[in-house]
Amino acid sequence: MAFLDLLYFGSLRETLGKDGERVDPPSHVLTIEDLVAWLGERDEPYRSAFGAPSRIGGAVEGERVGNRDSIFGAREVALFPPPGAL
Amino acid sequence: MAFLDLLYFGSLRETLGKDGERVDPPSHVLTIEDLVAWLGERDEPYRSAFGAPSRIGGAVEGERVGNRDSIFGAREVALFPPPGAL
Amino acid sequence: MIDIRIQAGDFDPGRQLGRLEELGRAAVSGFVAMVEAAEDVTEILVEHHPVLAKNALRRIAEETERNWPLAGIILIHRHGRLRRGERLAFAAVAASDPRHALDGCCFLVDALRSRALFWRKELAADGSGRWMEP
Amino acid sequence: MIDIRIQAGDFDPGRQLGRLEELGRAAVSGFVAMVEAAEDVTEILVEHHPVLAKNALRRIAEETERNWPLAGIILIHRHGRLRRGERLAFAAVAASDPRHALDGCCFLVDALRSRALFWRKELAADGSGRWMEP
Repeated sequence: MAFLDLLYFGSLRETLGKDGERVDPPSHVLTIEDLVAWLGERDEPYRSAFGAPSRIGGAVEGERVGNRDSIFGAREVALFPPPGAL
Repeated sequence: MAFLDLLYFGSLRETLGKDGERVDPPSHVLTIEDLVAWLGERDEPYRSAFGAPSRIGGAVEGERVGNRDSIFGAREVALFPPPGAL
Repeated sequence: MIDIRIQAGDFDPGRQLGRLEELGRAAVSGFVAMVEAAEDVTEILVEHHPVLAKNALRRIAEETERNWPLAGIILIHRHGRLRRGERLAFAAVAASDPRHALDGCCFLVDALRSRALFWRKELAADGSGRWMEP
Repeated sequence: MIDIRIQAGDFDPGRQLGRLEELGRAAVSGFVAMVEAAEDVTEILVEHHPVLAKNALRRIAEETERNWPLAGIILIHRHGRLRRGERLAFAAVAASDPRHALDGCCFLVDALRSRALFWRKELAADGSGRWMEP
């Protein structure tokens, strides 16, 4: 499978200490939900950052998607906490 | 009973051909509703102007009131069609 | 802060919003009513009585203030002859909660439409006129 | 007409309302979000990604346009460091029906609050910061 570029925002970016990274997820990672679960299996700070999967949203190639939407074939996925600056 | 000054607005003013008048209503005229009914008993153009009593609103001494509210002791009553310029 | 104005002349929506922005709250919600009318209408006549109109607007603003925690309310209504495309009225509020600002502003506009004591006649080029009554 | 802007700099609400007034519709409804925060907060940081943010605002505007007959929609969102009392965002619409303008504007603001892809961190004088997440 091709490499996947991840982007992190807000408190997620801060907890992880980076604004993104390139990963190579295993073949069973098919959705945003799968991706978040997979990342949450890593050691700290990932375990904490992804400890509440339902609070993590995602976007694929710049477009917001639902957490059960596919990331198959994606080159870039953004992950973030609940948005809104107002 | 004291004289009562009436003010007319909008299409009511235009139908009546005047912006107000002084009247001396009989003693059974106690509410806006009574006043409208009494005026509607007159000849044209009053009959037409007050032909749909539920569409006539009123204000006593400058304050909007309901059609069953008292006009007892009032010096000035305004009568008008449904308002709103927007 | 409640500010109510009834005037023949125009107003500046940006300046009015600015007065509410200065209150330092998170939300300022505003509404500008413009004169829109059918093609043949050249202008409208907005009829009013100063005391009746002022009292009606004051009641509307006071009721709005009771219903929502607002830091400021501005209501402006013009009267007299107005051409198509001119400003007709303005309603705006400031609040810490955007929901309160939006709801308060909606309430003001609904009340302006149904309870503000102004009557509108649309005047056509041929001299004819028509009272617009809900 | 849909106009979406994401910018670090300030904007002029009066001028933006003016652009909608010129469409000649009866109603222009607008909302200004300001930076309001607790006493110890000196400024906020609004984080975004240009493409993500633009796409999110575009979707919000398009959905609003589908739901109500609007003549114009303007959405502005600032990013970067903003002090208390500064403007943060703007939403406004023009419509022939005041109800459509009010409802469309409310929808825009609700969507800005919950779906616009911006993240807000409040920064205190002592250097500490706190992400504000619903």
